This record gives sequence, C-alpha cells and structure tokens, in this order.
Amino acid sequence: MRQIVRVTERVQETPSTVTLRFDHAGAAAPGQFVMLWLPGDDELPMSLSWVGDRKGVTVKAMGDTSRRILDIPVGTRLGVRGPYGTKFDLSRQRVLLVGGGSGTAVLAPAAEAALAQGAHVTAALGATTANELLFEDRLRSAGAKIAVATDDGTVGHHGFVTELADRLLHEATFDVVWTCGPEKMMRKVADSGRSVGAPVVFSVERHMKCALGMCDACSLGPFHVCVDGPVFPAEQIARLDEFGRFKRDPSGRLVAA
Amino acid sequence: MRQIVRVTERVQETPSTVTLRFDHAGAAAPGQFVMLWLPGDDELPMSLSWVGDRKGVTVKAMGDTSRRILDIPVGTRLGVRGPYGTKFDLSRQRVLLVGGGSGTAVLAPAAEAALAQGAHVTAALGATTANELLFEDRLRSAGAKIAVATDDGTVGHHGFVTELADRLLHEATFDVVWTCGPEKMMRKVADSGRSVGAPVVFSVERHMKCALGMCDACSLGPFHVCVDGPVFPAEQIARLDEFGRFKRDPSGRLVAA
Amino acid sequence: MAAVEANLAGIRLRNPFLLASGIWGESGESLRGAYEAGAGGVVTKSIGAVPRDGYPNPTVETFESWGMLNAMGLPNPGIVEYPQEVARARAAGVPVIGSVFAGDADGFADVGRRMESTGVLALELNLSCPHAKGLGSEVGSDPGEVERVVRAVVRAVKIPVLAKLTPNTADVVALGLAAERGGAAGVSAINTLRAMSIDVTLRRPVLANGLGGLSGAAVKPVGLAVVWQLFDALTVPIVGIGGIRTVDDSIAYALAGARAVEVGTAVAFGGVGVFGELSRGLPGRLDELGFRSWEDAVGAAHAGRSRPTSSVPS
Amino acid sequence: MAAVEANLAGIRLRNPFLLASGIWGESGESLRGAYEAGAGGVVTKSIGAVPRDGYPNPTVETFESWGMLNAMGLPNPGIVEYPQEVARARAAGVPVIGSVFAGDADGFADVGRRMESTGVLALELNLSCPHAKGLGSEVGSDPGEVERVVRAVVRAVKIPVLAKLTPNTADVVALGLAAERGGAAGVSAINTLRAMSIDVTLRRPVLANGLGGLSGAAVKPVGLAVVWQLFDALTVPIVGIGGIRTVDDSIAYALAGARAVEVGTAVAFGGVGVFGELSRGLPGRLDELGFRSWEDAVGAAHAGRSRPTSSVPS
Ligand SMILES: Cc1cc2nc3c(=O)[nH]c(=O)nc-3n(C[C@H](O)[C@H](O)[C@H](O)COP(=O)(O)OP(=O)(O)OC[C@H]3O[C@@H](n4cnc5c(N)ncnc54)[C@H](O)[C@@H]3O)c2cc1C
Ligand SMILES: Cc1cc2nc3c(=O)[nH]c(=O)nc-3n(C[C@H](O)[C@H](O)[C@H](O)COP(=O)(O)OP(=O)(O)OC[C@H]3O[C@@H](n4cnc5c(N)ncnc54)[C@H](O)[C@@H]3O)c2cc1C
Ligand SMILES: Cc1cc2nc3c(=O)[nH]c(=O)nc-3n(C[C@H](O)[C@H](O)[C@H](O)COP(=O)(O)O)c2cc1C
Ligand SMILES: Cc1cc2nc3c(=O)[nH]c(=O)nc-3n(C[C@H](O)[C@H](O)[C@H](O)COP(=O)(O)O)c2cc1C
Ligand code: FES
Ligand code: FES
Repeated sequence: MRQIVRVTERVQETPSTVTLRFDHAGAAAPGQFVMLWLPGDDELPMSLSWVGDRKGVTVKAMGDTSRRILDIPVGTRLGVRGPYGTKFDLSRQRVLLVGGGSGTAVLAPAAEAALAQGAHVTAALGATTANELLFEDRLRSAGAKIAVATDDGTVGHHGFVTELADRLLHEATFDVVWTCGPEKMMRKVADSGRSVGAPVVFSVERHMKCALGMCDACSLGPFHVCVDGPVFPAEQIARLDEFGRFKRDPSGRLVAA
Repeated sequence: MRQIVRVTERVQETPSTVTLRFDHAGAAAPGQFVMLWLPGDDELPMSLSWVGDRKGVTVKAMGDTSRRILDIPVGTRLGVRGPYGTKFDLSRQRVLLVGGGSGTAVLAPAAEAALAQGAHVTAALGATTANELLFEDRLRSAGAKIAVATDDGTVGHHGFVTELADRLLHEATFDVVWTCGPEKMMRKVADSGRSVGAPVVFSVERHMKCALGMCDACSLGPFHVCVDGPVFPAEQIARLDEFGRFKRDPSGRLVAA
Repeated sequence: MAAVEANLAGIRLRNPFLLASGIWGESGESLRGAYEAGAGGVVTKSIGAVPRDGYPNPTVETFESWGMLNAMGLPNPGIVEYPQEVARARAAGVPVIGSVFAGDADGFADVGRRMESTGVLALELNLSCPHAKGLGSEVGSDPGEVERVVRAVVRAVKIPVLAKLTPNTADVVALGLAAERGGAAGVSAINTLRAMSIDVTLRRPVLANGLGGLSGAAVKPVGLAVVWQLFDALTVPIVGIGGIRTVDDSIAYALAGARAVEVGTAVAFGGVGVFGELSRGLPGRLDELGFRSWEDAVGAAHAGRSRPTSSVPS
Repeated sequence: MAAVEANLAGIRLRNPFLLASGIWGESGESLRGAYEAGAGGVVTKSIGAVPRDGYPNPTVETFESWGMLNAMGLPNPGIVEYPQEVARARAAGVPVIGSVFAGDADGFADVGRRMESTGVLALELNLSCPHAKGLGSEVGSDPGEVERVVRAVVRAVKIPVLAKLTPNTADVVALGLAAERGGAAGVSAINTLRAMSIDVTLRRPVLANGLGGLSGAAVKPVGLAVVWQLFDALTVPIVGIGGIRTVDDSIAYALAGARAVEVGTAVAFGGVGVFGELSRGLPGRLDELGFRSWEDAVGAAHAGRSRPTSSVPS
C-alpha cells in the first residue's frame, strides 16, 4: 500500500515553506492527505496541495522532521501512503477560504477545483509577514479574489486573518467557508460563520501514526481525524471541549494545544 | 475454498455403486473431479458424474472409505473442494466411450454434453457382471448407442470391454475415444485407437492428497494427475513406463499397479 | 434467537466481542465509541507506569486486506493520566478491562493496582510485550516469569486477572499453565506474530523499529491453533484473539475454546462498524448452526472426536 | 545484466531459487520438472528411515491466495527406495539437496549418511518436524537438541549440512547459533507456522490431524523477520523460505540476509511456472534496483543503519 516515489520538483514557496512534487497515480480529492515517509526518518501526514497524477505536498518548517523535509533535493525517494481522509464538498457556488500559514496548502487545490466548476472563490490568507504568504499568486491566477492579512502589517490587513474573514462574511454572502490553520483561528472563523449563517468547514490536524483509524493517536472527541476527517463540518468539531484547547501528544496524553 | 454440502439424493446404481447428488454452484465441466470429504473420515478424489448446479458423484465400493461413503444417508454433510482438473474436449462429432466399472461415472456427463451438441456417441461399457453395468440406461436415453461386455457373460459380449472397443473401432470411424477404467484396460484401448488412427483420451486415477499440484502424491511421470489431468491425451501417458505397471502408494513409493 | 451473553471469569458481557488492546484504546471517548458501535466490552491500550511516545513512524504497514504489521512501541499516556480516560468510558456504562504492562513482577503489580482503582472490571496483563529493559522477551515466553508476574498481580488486586500470551513460543500451553498456576482467572491469546517488511527499492525495513508484529486474517489460523491447544490443557476461560472479522471467525474461535473474543485489526480494515455487524449477526448465525447460545458453542469442536496430536506436521 | 548465480555453502547454483522441501519432491521426475521450469536447484521431500503414509486427508486447506494450511504428516517413501528418485533427477543434471528427518541424533546421522550416498550436494535437516515419537517438538525448538543433531550428522557425512529451523519458537537466533555450533554449513528458515482451521458448520477442525502448518504469503513477514535476526547473529549462510512468489519477494529475503531462497506454496497457487518467472525476472529487476548481482543484494538492508532492536512491539 506504500508507494515509493521520487521528488521531481521542489519549489521554495516562502522562506519557511517548500512544495515537493512527485508522480503518484492514486485517486485523490482536495482535502485529502498522504502519509509522507522520508526514509530513515519519520513519516508525517501531509495534505495534498496538488491532486492529480503529479501530486504535491507543501511543507512548512515546524519541527525537526519538517525542517529536514525542506532540505531534500529533487530526486529524493519518499514513501507515500494514501490518499486518506475526507474531502471538500465542491458543489458550493460562493466559497470563502480562510487560510492560516501552511493551512492554505490544503485549500488551494480545493479552490482551483471549485473555480474550474464555475464557483466564485474569495481567499482570505494570513501569514506572519508578507513573504510568508502562501499560494497568493496561485490562487489569484486560478481566478480567486484575494484578501491578505499579516501579523506585522507588511502587507494587507495588519492583524489576524480571522478579522479579515469576519469582515468578508459580513460584506457578502457565502455558501460555505473552508478554513485550515491553527485551531484557535478556525474556532474564530466558525463563530463568524455562525453569526452570518454561513456553514464553515474545517481541515483539522492531529498527531497521526496509523492513518487507518486504528491506533487512536489522532482521536478528537469521538472522532478519528485520519478517517472521520481531516475535513469536518465546523459544527461537529468546534463544540468539542478539546478543540482549540487540547491535543494529544505522541503518548496519547492530552496536552495544551 | 471448501464448501459444505448436503446429500439431497442417493441412487443405488448397482449393487456396488451409489450416486450421491448435492447442490454446489461451482462451474464444472465433464472430466473434472472434486475432493469429497466425509467429515470425520477421509477425503477422496471423485469424478463428477453430474455437472451443473445439482452435482453428483458416483462411488464404487473399493476400500474402507468408499464403502463407508456408500452407506451414508440423504442429508449427510460432505465437504467439497474443486472442481479440479482437465476437461474432455466436447467438440468432436463421432465419439466412442470405453468405460470399465466405475470409470463410466466420468464418461456419462461428457457423453450427455456431446450428444446435446449433436455428436454421435457410442458407449462400450464393461463390468464384471450384468447388474454391475453402470449408467447403461442413462446413456441410452441420452441417445448413445450402447454395447456391453461382462466378464461372466451374463449380458453382452462375454469378455473384456477392450475387445468390444477394438471391434467397434474397426467397424466404424470415430473422431475420438474417451476411456476410463483400469490402466491396463486403457492401455489396450490406446493400442486399438492407434491401430485405426483414432485419438484416445484417458481419464486417469492416482492417489491424491492436495489436488493442488503441490504434494507430488499423484505424480505420473512428469505429470501431476490433479492439475495436468485427470483427462490426458493417451499419447502423453500410455508410453510412460509407469502407466499400467506402477502407481505410487500414499507414502510415494512406486508399487505394482 | 440464540443467547449471546458471555461470561468471562465472572464478568457478564452483553456479547462476546471485545475491543482488542491497542486499537481505539487511548481515549475514553474511543472506548465508548467502540461500545456504542456494538462491542460487548473493551480492553484498554496497554498502560505502563509512565507516559511513552512509542516508536517513530512508520509504525504500520498493511498487506492487502489479509494482514497488518505494526510496531507502535507501546505508546501510552501512563497510569497517572489514564484514569480520566477510563472514567469517561465508565461514565457511559462501558465494561472496561484494563491492559497493563511493566518490566517486572513488581512493576506489573504496581500498575495493575493503580489500574484496578480506576474501576475496570478485570486486568489483562500484556505478557507479550518484550521491550522493557532488563527483562526482554523473557517476560512473556518464560513460563517461570509468567507465573511470577501473574502471581504478583493476583496478590495485589481483587479483580480477575487475564494473562495475554504470545504466539512467539514453542509451547504456548506451558505459558498458559504457568499463568493458571499464578492464579490467572483467564488467558487471552494471541498477541501479534514477530514479523517484518522490507522495501526493496529503498533497501531497508519499512517500520522504523525494523521488527514488528503481524495481525489480521493471516494470523487467524495461528490464533485458532493456540486457543485449541490451550482449551485442551487449561481450566480457566480463554479469550480468543487474532484475525477475527466475521461472525463465523468468532464462532470458529468459540468452537476452539474461546469464551470471548477480541477484535483489533478488523477495525482498521472495516471501521468500528464491525462491532455492529458482529453483534447483530451472531444470534441468527448461532441459530442457523444449531447452537442455543454462544456458551453452547464454546469448545464444541473438541467434543466427541479423538483429540488431534499437538504435533506440527510437514 | 546482473549476475544471479548463488553460492550456498560452496554449492554453485545457476540462480538462487530452490524448490522447497515437501513440494514436488517425492518423485525424481518432479524434481527434474522443477529444475527444467527454471529452479536453480531442488530440495527433496523430507525422507525418513522407513516409508510413511502421512496423515489421512484432508491434508490441506487454502485461504484465498494468501495462505495454505497443511498437515501432510511427512509422507515419504523412505530412504531405502528414495535413492532411485534422486538418481533420476541427478541423471538430468539437477542440483539436489536432500532433506531428511529422524527422531533423534543417531537417526538423523543414519538417514543423512544414506542420503549422502545418493549423490546429493548437501543435506537439509528438517528440525522443524515434531511428530517423531519420544522427542516431539523438542528436536527443533531446543537449542541443545539442535546442536546435538547437527553435530551427529556433520560427523557422519562429508557434504554441507543445512539446518532447517522452526519459526515456532521464542528465540530463533538461539536455534541458529546452536546449529552453527554443531557445525552446520548453513541454516534454512522458515518451516510452517503452527496453525489450524475449523469448520463452523461441521463443528470440527478441517485437517484430519487437527493442527497443521501455515505457509504462503501470510508467512512472508514472519520469514523475513527470522532471516533478518539470523543474519545479524550468524556467520553461516541462510536460505530464506516463506511466502516467496515474486522476484521482489525473493529480493526482500536477500536484503534481509538470505543467500538463496526456497519456493513452496507458490507452486500450488501459480504452478511450477513460477520458477520460470522468477529466474527470468531476477536479472532485470536487480539491474533496476542498482545491484550488480544477487550476491550484492544479500544482507544489503542491514548496511549503514542502526540495527533495529530485536524486540516485538505492540
Ligand atoms: C491531516 C494533516 C495534514 C497536514 N498537512 C500539512 C501540510 O500540508 N503542510 C505542513 O507543513 N504540515 C502539515 N501537517 C502537519 C505535519 O504533519 C507535521 O505535524 C508538521 O510538519 C510538524 O512536524 P515535525 O515533525 O517537523 O514537528 P514536531 O517535531 O512534531 O513539532 C515541532 C513543533 O511544531 C509544532 N507543530 C507540530 N505540528 C504542528 C501543527 N500541525 N500545527 C502547529 N504546530 C505544530 C509542535 O507543537 C512543535 O512545537 C498536517 C498534519 C495533518 C494531521
Ligand atoms: C481423479 C479421480 C477420479 C476418481 N473418480 C472416481 C469415481 O468417480 N468413482 C469412484 O468410485 N472412484 C473414483 N476414484 C477413486 C477414488 O478416489 C478412490 O481411490 C476409491 O474410491 C477407493 O478409495 P478407498 O479409500 O475406499 O480405497 P483404498 O483403501 O484407497 O483402496 C482399497 C482398494 O481399492 C483399490 N483401489 C483404490 N483406488 C482404486 C482405483 N482408482 N482403481 C482401482 N483400484 C483401486 C486399492 O488398490 C485397494 O485394493 C477417482 C480417483 C481419482 C484420482
Ligand atoms: C496497532 C496495534 C496496536 C496494538 N497494541 C497492543 C497493546 O498495546 N497491547 C496488547 O496487548 N496488544 C496490542 N496489539 C495486539 C492486539 O490486541 C491483538 O492481540 C492482535 O492484533 C491480534 O488481533 P487482530 O488480528 O484482531 O488485530 C496491537 C495490535 C495492533 C494492530
Ligand atoms: C504441502 C507442504 C509440504 C511440506 N513438506 C515439508 C517437508 O517435508 N519438509 C520440510 O522441511 N518442509 C516442508 N514444508 C515446508 C516448506 O518447505 C516451506 O518451509 C514452507 O511451506 C514455507 O514456504 P512457502 O511459503 O514458500 O511454502 C512443506 C510445506 C507444504 C506447503
Ligand atoms: S492516526 Fe491512528 S487512528 Fe488516526
Ligand atoms: S494430489 Fe498433490 S500434487 Fe496432485
């Protein structure tokens, strides 16, 4: 079930973020993820930032392993399991994306697919600073309207992307909001969505081991993010005590998020 | 792979021979056999005397197990593996059957199928004595011409069925001869066939265990009767030193046939 | 309809299907989810004295639908934090069996006692886990150690103690008898088979730990043989484990001698809904096969036949 | 093209694929057939001092295409009659390894000596067969017995002696080291895993013997783990066995440490033509994977990585 692929292209998206492309024939839909194995090192869940036969993942330097993944050259062999998990429902017409940091990785292919089907997509992108904004050009050239926010105000709204999203939701009508980023951020987006009656969909990250709905590493309330998610309707998730407050560490302990 | 079936009908064909019918959906062709398991007892190869979904085997009392099979009542559960093995080629127009004893069991469904396709079938049946003749009525009502031989002369030709077959082969032209019975008998039929240029096909019996072409119990020269046979062109088999002279006992030793 | 209640060492279960240890067992809500899906009860992840992260990924490999290889490395939140998970499951009325592991008899007794105080109905000792320093695989495969560990825990707690045995042994009956001598109220078998996967392209083992444990359909014939042999030798009840996915699989274990069964890998291949299928399907199938109850089927394949030799042929 | 010759304890084989003992091994013509189909050599059925009929049928059960259960019960024509079969295979130029079994060290030495005189290139001792009276499964799973048996045979013959080890053990490395101490020129592993099948309709074991041995794809992960562990501990060459069906399966065994491999159950599932597929496919696949030769791949998964612990997780 594990396929060995070779990295055919490496794109430095931002100072901290790299996209790796590889050939992989498995059927995949926007929202799904793969278990990406750097042989001799760890295996991590990574959303597909490119679906189709020339797939891609977009990795941000977080901890040791992701940092090492950033450094691998074209030609490196990787193990790929999956695609796994739930998908975005692409049938909606007016879509708002709210992406925080590398969270935009999973939203980009969903936006492209929706745009290709004739949807109107607005993307609210947040980052710490201007050059950390991810996939702004990609989304713009696909036909999305773009709004940006940076923590340091180097470009766009000076502040949180959640503020931007709230404004957009009050200015126009959206059939759905897709969001991926830190849980506290997503919870705020859910609140904004509720206040205007727009359904919000989360893409959730949790520590993963099996990705088969077996080992319980990724449990979140009654759900297993690897099979019940990562794409969830916000109302299933946002009300859980744990969400935005706790996550499970590799031992299964609940620790502060 | 083993199906458990129930005996739905039991027909006393001759004093020493019984047919057991059972429902079994596996695709089967005339010539093939099943491994028939009497639970708590042995499992034996048995040709299908009835193919189709209501299958049947026709068992002659030889040793301990076959004797016990003869006594089982309707309703008994049996294990069935298969069907296994090679088939008779039913495309020939003028067919001669030469059946010795229970050997007729495997020839009967082949004859019926050939007759149904418009072939002309002549059956030379041999038995020790008149009431041991197998499937004479069945073959006659299917449309075969019948000739019989008994060792004791109680009916038909007084002597071996091979003599009868030799006469028939010299009287008329046959496209093929199908024969099943003791190996010495089949070898004689092969000789007769060769003398008139009629191809002869054997159905061969050997001690079997796996029926999967693995354990070597059924080896006959370079062949494994369970997968390469039991239906063989005579020329592949008749020239083997072993044929008609030796067989392998359950330990694998070559013993006199 | 045939009755499907199971009685395992005095514990009454609504049906014989238990969630196997290590599957859906880290969080109380998952334990509850398995029960609500139809399980008769649950066995927790194996819990040790302190939190353990387990091995790095890759920790699993699947073989089509017939096998699963894993080397999780016993990740667990530790017995200090785990009680809150048991509490959550118990609050929902779930019958919980607490699985524990440790490096020696004293360690087992200590963790076992603390697990008992969470209110679990029984303990299952994971005697088939071999990476505790200083003892290694001897814990589970040395009858003397098995007896010592079981005795220490039995003395430390009041609830029934089940010993979970390894199939990686020449003589599982000796291990089962040792557990019985130590006072075990029952034995569970099997844990996974020592196994490995190698990627030829990468020229390396797939699992980060190299060696792992095989589970799923592939080990069902092995688990049945173990339960069969144990049933012939022991008097305590046996919990059958290994490759159970269908009602017939579970009945085969019952016939071999299992009084309850655990289901693990099937959850990965078919989802937790497998417990619904099993619990809904069992009564009708027992009827069809002529059993009045699950209990009626336990050990029934041993009746009336000359017992097979315990020899391995070929 | 990569070279595929294998050198097994001094025996040169045109390719590393040997017919496994017990498959197509009773008749000389079958041995020859396997060689002509493409095998590099053949191992005979295990031969004892006297003819044995084996167990009554049913002797086999298959599980889809991933597993095979058998309890043949070591049928064999006995060492008095078997030489004519070896002679027939040798006359056709087939490299033959003679598999033998017996109840004790003297018996092994005696049958081994008589097998040697048939002109086989090596002996393989079936130390994983446990129904010889008086010794039982201890022959194969007690390191002391393994060493004694191997030493007795090594003293009695001049040809290389391979010890075929059982996977039904807690510590296969101890068995391998014992064989090495006894003077074995190599070890073969694995034989089948103790296993069983039960028919729920009939309420009885399927095999006449009750217990049997599991082989086929299901045991490949187990065989790989055994070969891996042996390679880390032994200096003698290892013959890898268990579930090999494809070229990649065989290369995985090479990477784990096997210098040659045996193929058994794949013959039942795919016919003897499997040897043609394997021998034709190996050179190109080795090329693709960057190996200059089969020998180059042997043990290659051990290189340059920290060796995994020999612990079984979960
Ligand atoms: C379904 C799913 C999809 C994912 N998709 C992507 C993706 O497309 N791109 C991507 O870069 N990552 C993605 N991740 C996260 C990724 O799997 C790793 O968790 C991340 O790369 C960090 O791994 P690490 O081993 O380098 O860091 P670790 O050593 O595990 O952690 C290092 C530091 O990073 C923090 N950290 C780890 N993970 C996260 C996180 N998810 N969010 C916030 N902080 C974190 C830790 O708290 C710690 O401080 C996804 C995760 C999931 C579950
Ligand atoms: C492919 C195949 C198809 C078969 N089809 C049928 C069938 O349709 N009907 C049927 O009755 N039997 C058939 N047989 C034979 C059957 O499998 C048994 O061998 C037979 O029933 C005797 O079994 P037993 O255990 O009762 O006798 P055993 O105890 O094995 O032998 C008892 C005595 O019978 C003799 N004997 C055994 N088998 C044969 C034989 N095949 N020919 C001559 N003498 C024999 C033995 O030499 C011995 O003297 C078939 C065999 C094969 C391989
Ligand atoms: C991912 C995984 C984790 C496991 N963890 C444990 C564990 O912590 N403790 C334990 O006793 N058994 C553990 N096991 C073994 C199972 O409980 C069970 O004995 C084995 O998998 C066979 O059953 P199955 O085929 O139904 O999975 C684990 C198995 C798997 C697949
Ligand atoms: C039908 C059958 C018979 C066997 N007989 C023997 C035997 O006589 N001696 C022996 O050492 N191994 C015997 N084995 C074991 C095989 O040689 C081999 O070790 C095992 O089947 C694993 O390999 P495989 O998966 O390729 O079959 C037998 C296996 C089978 C399936
Ligand atoms: S990662 Fe194992 S259950 Fe989700
Ligand atoms: S019966 Fe086993 S090879 Fe034919």
